[in-house]
Amino acid sequence: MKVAIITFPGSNCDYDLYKCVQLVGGNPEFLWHRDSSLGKVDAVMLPGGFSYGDYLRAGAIAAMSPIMAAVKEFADHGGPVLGICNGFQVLCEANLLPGALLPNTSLLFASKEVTLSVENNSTIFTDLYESDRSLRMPIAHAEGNYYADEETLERLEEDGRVMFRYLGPQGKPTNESNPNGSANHIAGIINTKGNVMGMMPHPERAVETILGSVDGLDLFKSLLNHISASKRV
Amino acid sequence: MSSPQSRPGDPQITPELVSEHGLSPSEYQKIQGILEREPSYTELGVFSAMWSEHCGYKNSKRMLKLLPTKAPWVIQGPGENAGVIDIGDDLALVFKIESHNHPSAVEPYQGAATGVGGILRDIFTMGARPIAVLDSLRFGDLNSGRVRYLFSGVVQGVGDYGNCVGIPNIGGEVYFDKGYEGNPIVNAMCLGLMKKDSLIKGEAEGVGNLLVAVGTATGRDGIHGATFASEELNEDSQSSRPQVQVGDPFTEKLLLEASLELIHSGYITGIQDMGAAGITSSAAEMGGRSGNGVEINIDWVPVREPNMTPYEILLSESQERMLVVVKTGHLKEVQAILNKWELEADEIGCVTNDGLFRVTEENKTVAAIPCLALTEGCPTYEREGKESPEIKSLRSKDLSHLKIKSSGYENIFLDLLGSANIGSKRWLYNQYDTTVRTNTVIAPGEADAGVIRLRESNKAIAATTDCNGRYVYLNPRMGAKAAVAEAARNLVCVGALPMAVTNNLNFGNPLKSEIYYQFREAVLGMSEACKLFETPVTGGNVSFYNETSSTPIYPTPVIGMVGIIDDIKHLTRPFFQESGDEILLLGNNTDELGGSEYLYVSEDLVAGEPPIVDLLAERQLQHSVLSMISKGLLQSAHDLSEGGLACALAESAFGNETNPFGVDVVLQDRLEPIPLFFGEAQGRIIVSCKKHSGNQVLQTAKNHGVPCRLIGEVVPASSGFRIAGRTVSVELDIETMSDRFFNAIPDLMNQKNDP
Amino acid sequence: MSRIRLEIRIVPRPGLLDPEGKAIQSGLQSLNYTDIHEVRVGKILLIELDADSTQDAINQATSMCQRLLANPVTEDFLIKLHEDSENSE
Amino acid sequence: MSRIRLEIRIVPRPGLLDPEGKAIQSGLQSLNYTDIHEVRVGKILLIELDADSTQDAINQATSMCQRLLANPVTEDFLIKLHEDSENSE
Ligand SMILES: Nc1ncnc2c1ncn2[C@@H]1O[C@H](COP(=O)(O)OP(=O)(O)O)[C@@H](O)[C@H]1O
Ligand SMILES: [Mg+2]
Repeated sequence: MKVAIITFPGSNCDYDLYKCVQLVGGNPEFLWHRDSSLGKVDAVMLPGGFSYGDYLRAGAIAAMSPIMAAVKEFADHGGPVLGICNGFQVLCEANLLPGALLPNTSLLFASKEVTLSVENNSTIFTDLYESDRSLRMPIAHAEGNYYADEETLERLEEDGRVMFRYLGPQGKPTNESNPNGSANHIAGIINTKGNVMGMMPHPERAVETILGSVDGLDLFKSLLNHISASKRV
Repeated sequence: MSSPQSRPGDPQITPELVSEHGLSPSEYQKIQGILEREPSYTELGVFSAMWSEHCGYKNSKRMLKLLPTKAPWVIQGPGENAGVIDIGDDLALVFKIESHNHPSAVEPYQGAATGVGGILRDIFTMGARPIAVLDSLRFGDLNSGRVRYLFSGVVQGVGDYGNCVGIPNIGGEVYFDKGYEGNPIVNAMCLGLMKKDSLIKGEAEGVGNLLVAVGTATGRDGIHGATFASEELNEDSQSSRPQVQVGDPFTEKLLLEASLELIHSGYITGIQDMGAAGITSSAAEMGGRSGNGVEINIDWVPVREPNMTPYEILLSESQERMLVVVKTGHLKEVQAILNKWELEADEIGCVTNDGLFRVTEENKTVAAIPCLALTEGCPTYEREGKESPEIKSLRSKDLSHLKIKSSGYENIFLDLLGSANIGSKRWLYNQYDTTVRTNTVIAPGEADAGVIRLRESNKAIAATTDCNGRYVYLNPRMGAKAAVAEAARNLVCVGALPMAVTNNLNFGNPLKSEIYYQFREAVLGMSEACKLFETPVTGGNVSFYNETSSTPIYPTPVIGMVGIIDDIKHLTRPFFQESGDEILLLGNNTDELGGSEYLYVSEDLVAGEPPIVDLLAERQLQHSVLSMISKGLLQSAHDLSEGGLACALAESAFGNETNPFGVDVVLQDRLEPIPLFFGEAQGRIIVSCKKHSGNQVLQTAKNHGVPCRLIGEVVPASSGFRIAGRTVSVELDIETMSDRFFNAIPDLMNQKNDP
Repeated sequence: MSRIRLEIRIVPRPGLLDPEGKAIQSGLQSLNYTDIHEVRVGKILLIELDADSTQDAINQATSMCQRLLANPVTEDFLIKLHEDSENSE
Repeated sequence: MSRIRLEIRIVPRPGLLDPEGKAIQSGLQSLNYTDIHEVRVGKILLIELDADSTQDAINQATSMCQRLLANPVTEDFLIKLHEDSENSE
């Protein structure tokens, strides 16, 4: 599986993602934001970090990078695209996903481990998760407050495009356990075609026992399986 | 020596002007002697910055010479941008601590942010990739609105900068005490990792090589910051302060990547951050270290504002700038690397062979001073030191008459757990990215020290910062020993062998004899302890003049210590693991309450003799715990510090909120309950082990000559917390305790009143 | 071509939660400014550019806002000629 | 008492580095808006409050700025009556 990891000026989880893709047996490759073509790749990942210092709005300036035109084209042709944290923000700003990520309602950077529900386990990113599994993984962001207008939210919910939600200690989403004020406690969403996913939590930081959780592994493995299966066809 | 011409518009040099530059008449005479003429205005500015306390260490250098700096594993001791030690496997660990107290008192957010920026540059200019940050903070009482403003601004500044660059925060400390009311302390420590052979130094090698300025253009910000940091704050500080420096972590991240790429490219011979005193200090220091000279063409320096004079350009402290020495003929390649990272690189001068720090403007010399005169030549002083009689009498205060308040031991205990100094620091470190780079195995709040695993080997690096300023205030020599001992103990509790120290000496005005006394005593205590623990000092920083309206802070010599965990499987945490596990106490409980958090919280008192540190006993204690850990005997280890035995047990019981336990502990000591539960006697560690393996722990302690006894067992959280002495037993339920502990700081921060 | 200074205001859309505005309002209320009904917080960009005419400058700025400066999902913008420099207290 | 709407503009002091402005400028330049000389970024607060008179409102706002809203070390502020609501594209 050849995975392009896009590095923008200010990306800082690019290397973490690289290691993680290697760990699950993928073949990662860095692409620079000024590149204009992706080459032959099986998936594209946009890492976390602070592209352009998060200035103006998180992800806004990066969304205008030359490489993003190629990413859009790749996504239009059904290629899998995953945006994590800042990558999710870039995908929203680039209109590859609906909505926007506003500042956390606390107005503070939020760094901690959260619990997530898997809301849809029949996508290329999640099909190895059992439906009732709850995942532990870190968040680390200042702008993770997912916002979309009512209509968009309804459509996301109806189509099962909400991928992950923040859970409270009782296994239910609550306002107290929502770390950033996101609408409907949303932690990640997917596009209508099911090939572009964005999420605020960091699955790539939850892939080794020594890091405290391995709950992110199945996400990358799901994608890997899907790609090798589609190659066999 | 070629004389510089004076520039139109330069003010006349008068005794007043000299004194405004922080130079004494005799220092000015010395300058005249060095130059064999009057200095120009520009040169006066240059001397003023280089001979400031901040750059020249004039009141501290002689004492600092007393610190141990050598060991077989030390690759680079004091004198460079950062210290370096050999950690095996061809790897070197680079680390340093730096203060930004004065800027943070004026503008907490930017002050703290630029403090982190500066220390990161110190690390990556050595050729190392930063792998972790720690922060050591001190504030006044959180009941004051102003203090809450400073605290939240500083925490956000530390967080935003490190988060954006992508360096995990793995620990630190924060204390709140009226002693820091007007003068917060903001110290940031950074660790970096590199291959041993990538080490590069801040030296201007190779006559004819180019001096290249990299990064942000120079503005008028922070002019005379170094001199400013060498003065007391007063009401005027708001208006007379230099233009505040604004940090740009985004540019820093690009500088970091570009610098590491440059260093590996082989096109450069030296690199240094333009920190305090900007271009001046970086160029003069690089020239001084190599024995060569440097020439700077002021017209070539990229500036952000019109009409800047050489004086301003030379002394600006604009952030995110570096000075690089480029091998002749390789400017193009260097520029290509920088441009890839969207950075500019401009030639601003070259390395010369005349030993001079020379500055020209339109081909006219505006400054020509021997580099060494600026660096090594800075006059140094040993001041008179005398203990303050007031502090002496505080220390000798008789504490034996203290009666407990009618509210009872349970309430005292809860008040301590809910004090800002003992309560959880989660409010703060939840604003720091602690897991980026996916190497953090112990994050803040998870143990006594932070731990980063090395992907390249089985080893892990542990780091901590420590200093209880109250102890140092009451007894500087003992307090400094306690800081070193606690740092080492913290490392040992996670399973690491202490290796080396960086230190940040935060004090008041050294020209006052009672302050110089504190300084000298603290250095002596630190020196003695570092020698005994075999943890040489590889660098550090001195911050004097931490005073507002003449009230100095508590003397606060912060110890940053690094250690190595030989095999990551020995990693140990402070939290209890299983009901039924046995709890053992190593070390002795004694009747010591001086300087304790109990006195501060319950009696509003900072007095008494601080706890005595027995360095030899401490070392045996630490060796014994390391040996227990390497035998795999321990389920947990936690050092005792503020709040004493009761608070340490509480932290081990429910500090890990997702897996809380209760405890049942019985103590036979012949001590009054208060010192027994809450006294802060040094040299103690609580450990837990599997049921029935207590004997092995006892045996190991005995072999090391360390007092050790079984004091109780871990019980389910639902069974509650019980600690019993001979006469008094304290029982509480875990939820009540944990509630006070975790909400201590949030509750204080949620108060509303005028800032 | 002449040098033109514009100001671009970017404010959260009406109806959108504005936590920063809320925080400032409650901060002010705790300082006893009790007669405040609402605070909303936006961004202001002061841009200096070369353009053929004022209208040209405004057109350029409009397209900048549409393409980059404002997020249509959450923000409205308003472009004006910049009158003059700020005064401090 | 009447309901008065003010706008308070808070911008970084001249000479102070404005990294956000710089980043936005270079973002715009890479979208081919090349004639931009400077971008500076500030905040705008729209405040609705009850006051005895316009002057009273402005006085109140001035004191709010001095006490809380503007950072005297890094920012200048300017208070104006708010003319009318924002328009979007
Ligand atoms: N300023 C800080 N930055 C990061 N972590 C901090 C800071 N202050 C405290 N911590 C973390 O909070 C935890 C508790 O700190 P502290 O109360 O000082 O513990 P101890 O007394 O056991 O050393 C530690 O893990 C420490 O690293
Ligand atoms: Mg401590």
